[in-house]
Amino acid sequence: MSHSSHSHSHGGHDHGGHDDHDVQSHVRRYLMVFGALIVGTALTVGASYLPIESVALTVAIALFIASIKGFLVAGYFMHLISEKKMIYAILIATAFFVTGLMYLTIWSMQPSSAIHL
Amino acid sequence: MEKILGLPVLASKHGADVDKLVIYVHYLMGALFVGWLIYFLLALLKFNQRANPKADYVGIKSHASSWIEGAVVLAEAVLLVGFAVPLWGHAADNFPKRSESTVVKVIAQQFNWNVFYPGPDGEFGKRDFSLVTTDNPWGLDKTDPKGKDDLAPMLGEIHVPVDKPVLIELSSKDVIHSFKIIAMRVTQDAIPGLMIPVQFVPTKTGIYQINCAQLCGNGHASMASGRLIVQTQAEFDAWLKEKANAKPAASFE
Amino acid sequence: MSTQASSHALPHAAHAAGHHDAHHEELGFWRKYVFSTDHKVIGIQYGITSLLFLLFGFSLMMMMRWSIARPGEPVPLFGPLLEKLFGDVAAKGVISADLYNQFGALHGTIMVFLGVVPLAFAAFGNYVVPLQIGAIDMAFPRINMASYHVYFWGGVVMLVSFFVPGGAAQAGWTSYSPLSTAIQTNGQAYLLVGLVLLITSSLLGAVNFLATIIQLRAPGMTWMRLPFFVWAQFVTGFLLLLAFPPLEAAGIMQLMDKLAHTSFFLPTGLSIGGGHISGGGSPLLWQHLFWFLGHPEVYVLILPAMGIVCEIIANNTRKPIWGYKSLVYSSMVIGFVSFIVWAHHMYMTGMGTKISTFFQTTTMIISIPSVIILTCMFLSLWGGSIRFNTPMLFVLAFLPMFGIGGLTGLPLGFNFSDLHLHDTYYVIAHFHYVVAPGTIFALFGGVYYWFPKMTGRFMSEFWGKVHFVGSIIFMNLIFMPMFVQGMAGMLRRMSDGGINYSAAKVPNAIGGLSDHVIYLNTFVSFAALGLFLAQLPFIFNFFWSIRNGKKVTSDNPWDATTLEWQTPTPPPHGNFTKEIRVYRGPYEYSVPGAKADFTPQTQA
Amino acid sequence: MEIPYTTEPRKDTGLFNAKLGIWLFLASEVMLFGALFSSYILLRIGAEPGAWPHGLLNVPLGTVNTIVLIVSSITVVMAWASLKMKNFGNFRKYQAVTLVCSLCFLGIKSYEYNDKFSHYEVQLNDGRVVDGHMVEKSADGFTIHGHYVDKAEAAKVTHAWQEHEIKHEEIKIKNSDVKYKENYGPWHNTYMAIYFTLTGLHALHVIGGALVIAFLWGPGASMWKTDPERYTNRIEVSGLFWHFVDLVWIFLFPVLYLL
Ligand code: HEA
Ligand code: HEA
Ligand code: CUA
Ligand SMILES: [Cu+2]
Repeated sequence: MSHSSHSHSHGGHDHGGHDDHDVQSHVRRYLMVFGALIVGTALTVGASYLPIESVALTVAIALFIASIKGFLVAGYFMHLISEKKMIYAILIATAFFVTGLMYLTIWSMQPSSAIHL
Repeated sequence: MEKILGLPVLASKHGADVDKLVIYVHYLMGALFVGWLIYFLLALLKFNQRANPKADYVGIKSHASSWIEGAVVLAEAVLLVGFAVPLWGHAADNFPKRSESTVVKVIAQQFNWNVFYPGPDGEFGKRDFSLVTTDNPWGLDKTDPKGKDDLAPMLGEIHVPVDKPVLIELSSKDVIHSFKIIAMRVTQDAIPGLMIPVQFVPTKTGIYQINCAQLCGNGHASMASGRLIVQTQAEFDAWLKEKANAKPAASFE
Repeated sequence: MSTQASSHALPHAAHAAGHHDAHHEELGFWRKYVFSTDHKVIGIQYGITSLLFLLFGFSLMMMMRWSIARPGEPVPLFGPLLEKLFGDVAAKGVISADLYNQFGALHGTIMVFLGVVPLAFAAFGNYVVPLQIGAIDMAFPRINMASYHVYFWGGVVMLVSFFVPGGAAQAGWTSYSPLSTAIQTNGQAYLLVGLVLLITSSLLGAVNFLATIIQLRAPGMTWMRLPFFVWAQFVTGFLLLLAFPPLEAAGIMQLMDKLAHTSFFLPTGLSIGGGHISGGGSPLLWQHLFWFLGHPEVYVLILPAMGIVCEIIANNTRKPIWGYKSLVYSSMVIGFVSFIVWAHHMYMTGMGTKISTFFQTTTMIISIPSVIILTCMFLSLWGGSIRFNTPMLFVLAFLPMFGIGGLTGLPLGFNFSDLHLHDTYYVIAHFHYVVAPGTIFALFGGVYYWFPKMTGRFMSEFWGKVHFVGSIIFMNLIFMPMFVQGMAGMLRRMSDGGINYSAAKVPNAIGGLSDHVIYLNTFVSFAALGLFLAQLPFIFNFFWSIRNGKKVTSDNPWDATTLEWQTPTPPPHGNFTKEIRVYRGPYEYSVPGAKADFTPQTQA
Repeated sequence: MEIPYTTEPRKDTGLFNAKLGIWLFLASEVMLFGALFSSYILLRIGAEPGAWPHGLLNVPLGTVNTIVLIVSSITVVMAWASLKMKNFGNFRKYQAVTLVCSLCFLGIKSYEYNDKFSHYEVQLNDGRVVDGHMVEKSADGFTIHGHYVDKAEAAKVTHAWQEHEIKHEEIKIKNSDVKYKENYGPWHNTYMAIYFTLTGLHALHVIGGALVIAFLWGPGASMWKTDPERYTNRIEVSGLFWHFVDLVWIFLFPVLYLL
């Protein structure tokens, strides 16, 4: 969002890179995202009352909707959609490590020949 | 090389492989160490300020170092794929048949080892935590028929016959301990909540020290009374018979 | 870019010349030395505090070494003091197993979290990094101050824990559950609270360093012109930023276990200490979370040291570092891979083949960039014109010492040989070779090297060399015999040095430790005493030289190329008095055709 | 002497310092909550069949709280957008809503905590187990609004929705009949443990975020007059933190309440 290059051309105070028009069009987008988040919440709760027997499926549905909501918040409210390369690099590295942590721990705690008492 | 490294007495079958790997890795280490040390001393001699008052901007041009690094990679790969992985796979996943081995259950506690034998049927009686009382510290289910012939738990003495696989089911009652018999080249953490199998084949009779290798409290250093007693089959059978006649576990108070 | 330069460097030039003195008087003692936001003052605060913690950690170890060599005998000289301080656990001045375990847990924790990390990362990082990148301060000076204060209180909490009823933590620096929860003392809770504070401090520090390095590089200071020390700190910053939080989470969970009686790390059916426990937790979960931090942590201990080594080697061989790019890339690879090797500390927890194969393989992979780094350092010597001053001596000694430590990591990295070596003194020797004659030597080198910049005076070369000779001899006499002991099967964390497992005590059992192995305990303890004495010249030299050392005759006394030597000595608040612009790489020594044998980065 | 890039972005990175700083910090937060989520998953996988409770939490309240946080998130961006449009008055209003939302969230959360502390599991001497809320206490006994637990039935419950089929009644219990009784604090089981730890840590983040926002809304707002750009940046940075807190809740809610 904050393209410093064009902000400089505007000169004056607005270094962040938004003229009013820009921001107004974003506001519309924020409101849409807000609506989507509310709908998403309703869906999550609704889905949890569905009599689905499979635990895996329930978990998958819940996490799927949560991920979409998370993506909306991060993408639009936190402006990740149009962030700088440096931030992406940091977050990609973090994503790599957090997956490593989750996946490898869970994998290595699966009993091999050991028996859980 | 064993001598130089000071490897201790060995008395188990797979232990020879452990020693072999230790030795091979140390060859690799030795080669690297000696090689680089010679280079290092040479460099210091040749390029000190007095001997070489003007430094060379470029330095070494040869790519020998890349070859050395490549060789290290190769050597590590060989040790890994050729030794460590398959040997571990054999020890940690290929367990001997229960019927063909001496099955013992060892439950560690601060600061000793409790040893259980399953009796003639080779099966341990059930245990259930909800049954634990002061009279029944192990929560033995006295209604379980498999438990009827179990030997009464013993403290700190494991008897096994020589040259026959030993299968130890290892667990702990309180904190983490580690079951280590140096001469058998056996180390396995005893973890509460888990029952972990350990195997080895003793090759020499004798009395062996059992070590606790994991810090387990203020008695860790003195958790040293455990003994593994490797006997001939005949001696072992006699011992087992005597114990079995004495008192089965189900009546243990 | 030039507009950016003038926006910070120039106004300051005027500032430094004009208002400087008046400015300082206004600040007063508290603002100047305690609540300072100047990165250099904070660096020195970190430096002094962490050196004192190192000394304290070492003193704990001296007590422990007595107990190992002479179990059950009262500590000479200090016995009565111990009894007074700790009461029953030191009855008659004898170190009991309880006290030994307290000292052991705190030796590890203090050395790692309160000694080396704050010294290597925070102290040198704070002092040197902004100078080396040509910045006037850190990106967030007030956060910088906060991180020192949080660190300080974290340290205080740890020290206080010795005096709570039940004593300090006794479950090793690794705090394995259920032992850590089972031991009836609040010391463990103090340790965890202290850890959470230290982690918070490191996180603040890491954010600050990373932002500084990314944002505040002077014009022309491109990534590939950064001194390797800055790179090392950069990677270290990431390790701290991303590896520490899981330990913080684990620490909070263990605190819950301890204080709210949850069972995160306690399995069902546990019998410890009476009390009802809901169970359902897993002791291995703690180990995973601990070592997820623990392994990256060891690179946190070594990378800044490697950075220092490169700076000093380049300066004292008078030639560029060989393979700068490989160094940079290797340290990045180390950074990445160090997050996925942690379970090599857990081979003996009942790991199946697949999982242990994965972790062995990554462990071997990570040894390669270390080999490359060391190779680059060794090759840098070739063709040099080596000056053997004190910093260089320590740094040269670092190379083979780290080499020994690193090489002995290999048999530990293969699970099947680790089977024999796990939890023995071999492991102790392995990692002390990397952290003590390795990291600590590099840090000593750094102290001698940057001391003139900090104070305007050199430390004494003579006493520096005495310090060096004593240190290298005794370090090896301490840690080399430990390999022998470990190979023979002597276990770590034994308050009595393993006599209960000695052949003398149990003559009929096979596998007892021989007299020879037990005797080495005494030998090592004497060597430790020697090492202690060898530090006295250093402490003396350090304080004496602040006022009485030989004065520097220029701002660049070592004829160095990097930016920290382009400042006044010592650098004022705001660092640079002239516009800083970088034109070349960090190690342009003996450039063909140049007049001097060094070409500073600022030279066009 | 001033540190550069506190307001204007650096050219090659396109960032001002604080923005980079907050993202780095959030990266570490991801690792923190990531570790806790991993622990959640592990404890859950490791739980014996039937030992992981379902339907213990109040879903409507949780839903309300989710919506409260989402509302606060939109007001935070709107507040920042207002500043961008130089409308300080709107900023104040939006951010006031944010602060009210945070209080509302914390209020509901503490009500829920309190509810768990009065929720008991009582084992009777005759082997039966009663589960429900303590509604009344007297000298020799107490009344629980709840039900008798059928262990076999309970083990079949694998989803939160199944729990709602159970009928609740008032059960009077004499103290002398009680073998063991425990409320649903963190000590009760690993589910409650991770629930309290995760939501507690999250609540601390809410408090921290709210304090910062309140500071910038109140005393800190004077900067709008002296250095409006820097002030706007601060609002953006505090907003990023707030969104992250919201984001964590978006995952916590289904994971703890609905599964
Ligand atoms: C700075 C700290 C540091 C560093 C850098 C390392 C580096 C390595 N470590 Fe170490 N390690 C620790 C600190 C460190 N370690 C600590 C503190 C523990 C114990 C924790 C505890 O249990 O309390 C430990 C424990 C430990 C274990 C667990 C042992 C056990 O508990 O059973 C293992 C196993 O894989 C291991 C492996 C390695 C490996 C493969 C490396 C590799 O990265 C090393 C790579 C380096 C080389 C291969 C050197 C190459 C050198 C040359 C090529 C030239 C040589 C030239 C001359 C000598 C002249 N380490
Ligand atoms: C960075 C980490 C670090 C460092 C530097 C050291 C340094 C030393 N360590 Fe430590 N050690 C650990 C980390 C470290 N250790 C850990 C993690 C453990 C495992 C704990 C556990 O089991 O849980 C351990 C365990 C351990 C043991 C095993 C104990 C046991 O298992 O029971 C031993 C035994 O001898 C030992 C000895 C020493 C010695 C002699 C030094 C010496 O090298 C000390 C050298 C110190 C100095 C040289 C100090 C220099 C400072 C000054 C001189 C101050 C100057 C001050 C001013 C100028 C103001 N250590
Ligand atoms: Cu049991 Cu150590
Ligand atoms: Cu490691």
